[in-house]
Amino acid sequence: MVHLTNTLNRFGYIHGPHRIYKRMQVFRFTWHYYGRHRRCYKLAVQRLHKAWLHATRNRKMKGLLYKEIWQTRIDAACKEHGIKYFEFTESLTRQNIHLNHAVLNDLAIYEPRTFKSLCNVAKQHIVNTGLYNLTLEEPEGVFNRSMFTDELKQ
Amino acid sequence: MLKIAKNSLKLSANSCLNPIRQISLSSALNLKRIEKTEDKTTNTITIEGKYIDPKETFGTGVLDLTGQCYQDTDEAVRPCAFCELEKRDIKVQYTDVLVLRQFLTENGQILPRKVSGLCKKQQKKLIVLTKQAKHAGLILNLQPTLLDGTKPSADHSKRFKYLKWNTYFDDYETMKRNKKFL
Amino acid sequence: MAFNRVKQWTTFARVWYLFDAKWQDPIISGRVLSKYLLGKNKPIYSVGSDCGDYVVVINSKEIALKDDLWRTYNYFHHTGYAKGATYTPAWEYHENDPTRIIKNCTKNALPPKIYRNSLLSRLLVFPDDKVPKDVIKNITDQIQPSMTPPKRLTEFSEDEIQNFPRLFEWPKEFIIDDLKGENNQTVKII
Amino acid sequence: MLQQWHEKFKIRSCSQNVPTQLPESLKLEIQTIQSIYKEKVDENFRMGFYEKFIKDGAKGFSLRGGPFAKWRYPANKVIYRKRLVAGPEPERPRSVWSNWNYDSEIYAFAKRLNENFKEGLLRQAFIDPSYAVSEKSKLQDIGLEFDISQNNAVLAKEGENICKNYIRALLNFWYPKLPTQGVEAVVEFLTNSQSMAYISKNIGIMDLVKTQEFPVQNETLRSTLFAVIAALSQSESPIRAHLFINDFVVTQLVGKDINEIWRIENPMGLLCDELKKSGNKALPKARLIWSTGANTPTSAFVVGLYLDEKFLSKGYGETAEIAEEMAARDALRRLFGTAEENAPLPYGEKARKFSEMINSIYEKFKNSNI
Repeated sequence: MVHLTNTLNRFGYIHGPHRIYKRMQVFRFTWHYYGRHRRCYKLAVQRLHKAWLHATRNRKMKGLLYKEIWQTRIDAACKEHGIKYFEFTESLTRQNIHLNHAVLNDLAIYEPRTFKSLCNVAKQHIVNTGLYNLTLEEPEGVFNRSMFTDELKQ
Repeated sequence: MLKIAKNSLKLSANSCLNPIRQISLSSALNLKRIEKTEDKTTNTITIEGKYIDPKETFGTGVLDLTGQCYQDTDEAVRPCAFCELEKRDIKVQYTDVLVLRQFLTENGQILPRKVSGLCKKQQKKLIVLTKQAKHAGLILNLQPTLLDGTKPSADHSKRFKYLKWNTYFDDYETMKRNKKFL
Repeated sequence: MAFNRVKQWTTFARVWYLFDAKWQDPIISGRVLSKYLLGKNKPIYSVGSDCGDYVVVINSKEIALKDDLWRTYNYFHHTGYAKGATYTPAWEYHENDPTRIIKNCTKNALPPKIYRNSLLSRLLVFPDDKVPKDVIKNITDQIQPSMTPPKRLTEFSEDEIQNFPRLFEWPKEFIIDDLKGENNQTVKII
Repeated sequence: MLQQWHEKFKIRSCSQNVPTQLPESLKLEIQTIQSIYKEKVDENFRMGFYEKFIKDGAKGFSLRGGPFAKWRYPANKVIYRKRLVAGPEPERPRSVWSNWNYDSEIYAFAKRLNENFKEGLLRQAFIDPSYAVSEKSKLQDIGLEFDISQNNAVLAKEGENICKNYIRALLNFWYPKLPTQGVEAVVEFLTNSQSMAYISKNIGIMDLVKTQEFPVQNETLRSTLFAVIAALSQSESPIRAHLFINDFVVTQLVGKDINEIWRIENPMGLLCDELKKSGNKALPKARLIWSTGANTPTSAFVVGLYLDEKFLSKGYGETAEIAEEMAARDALRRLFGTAEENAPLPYGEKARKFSEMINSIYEKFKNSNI
């Protein structure tokens, strides 16, 4: 068997940057993958492209996921004040109070009293316009925390 | 539980303005029972129909549910109780035990229409409601006496296998819409 | 920051709820209880953080199933061996263990994830009112029942029955005995 | 073989707190290893690519090619290993570098702070007493004179007074109900050596100060900052100094909670005294508002304090005792006006509006203290 590469290569030697730099660009992204996908270029580059594929798809999904989480949180906060999520958001939009879900979510978590007043606004609107038939009063035989806590009225 | 006494009976839409008596005051002594009394001395048995005062057996006076429209026709057409209630949007359900009780005999049999005065449609509803109530075990003291003369126990936990546990039903209208009957 | 530490501790503390399952449909209440176990009743809910609560269910013996489910609904189990399939009707299943039906319903309502069992361990079900003392001490709040329990005729007092207005008037001159059935019993209306 | 050497330096090479002056023993050890390092290469020991590279040098490779040339990658690896062996740079004062001109730095310092100092005062503020002593002995050998009094001891004391009194005035204005004990705690927090050193390091005092020891201790940094403040108030006007303090020293309170800085040992006792002082006889009664999971390890209690049936404050905690204590702290917080709902201290433009009032209060404090 004749090794031709050395002879042919003498004249056609490719000058240029070291091959490692191109590969380091990939390893920058795959340092935390598992096993050889972290070290070996051939595997790493495949896994990386797949990851980027997921990233582009998830970039669109991210908005939906956040909307979903915000909905559950706002729903939970509304239920504490005796109104459902759908009625709450519907009556807010009808009253031209354009607070989006992100803001409502923050209010629900960090500003409980502001959120409570927002719920009251929504309830009042629903009662006035007869949008839904709200069961506002507590069913008898059920007592909960709010009946005990004496908020500071100042 | 039906709250008839509590919610005020609104004037039915088509009636004119003169007030309707809510509860008839004088109790019409029109129900009779055959009494058989033996008299040893004169060795005679007298059988006679005696009037019963409905109050001590059936409770307070009758709700005057007659709408205005019946007044002008001369022969007394008895109002259908359930229809009148529906006009005042009170829908009777199987849990309204005190209402159902009035339409049942002590053995749990349903009174015929000529006694209760219900129209055909409501009588069918009544049949379904009583079945549901019996199945749910709400009216266990209205049961026919057994052959050996004893009355079956009114305790729901002694009932037959699957009847022992609680059951509930949707209201009659949704079940009819979904075409589900017991 | 002692204030913040303590405030955070309380916001993330597990709240103990009491649920009276008397006359409640286990399927519907299962969905409600799963919300509380997941922590979806709190505005601070997030999927990753385990902010679920404890639920103590009492009177699980007196749950109510719809229509004729006690007889028709079957719980399937297969031992894996030949002819190992068994179908136990709901009433028998309930008789064996009154707490299992409501546990099964909440399990079905929870997402089929790895943490489901740990959530279910926070669901304490008691067939009747007798709850151990230290559990009662933990309970702080109550979950609102969705169905109001109906009253049986035997539970009504005598005068309540009497005071209830009558709906129809007997026909005139009607002899009550005409109501006799074919087999000649005397029909007494109470 | 190499692995063993690398192990020896692993702790040293990547740990942050590298001792600036290498101890004698370690220095000696490095020389020996470097010498062995060289011998190994001379014995033409097949050590892998970079050893051959050191022996032959860049021979056989054209030094052409930009930053990504073929020979540069192995070269970088070699340089990296040498740095590991040699260890990090020792710390040295800024003035050691050639591009250091003290006069221009002093001028730049004043301009950076947008203040106009008197030249002499500012220079004096930067001379530490320890430096004056050592300088004197040095110059005496050559025969020159150096007067000791040129140090910043006097200035520092005066600066400290100004700073502390101003902060007391500020706090008195914004938190009138806060007792003196609390005010003292906050003043101590703001003017302790740790925070003052942090400020002076960031203004660039550490490089300018003339001291004998290196690295400069927090104490000296603190005293020089006070001296600078005093120099400012003397060269311009006390009000400028106040604004300087407000902008640099007091801003360390941003994000901090006064109730945390002032650690109260016995909150319930203090609360009872405060209430007695303010006149109502009744003692606050603690009531359990609600508790969850009382028997579980993750238990939470909410205790409310009520003053003759009127809600006073609410506290949370793992146990009832902790909750009660926190309720007492919460009550104190509300009494002193440092509660959650109170606005934080204003700074910058907003604070300027209130500077006259605060200065008037400052006068009161100045006379009382001296």
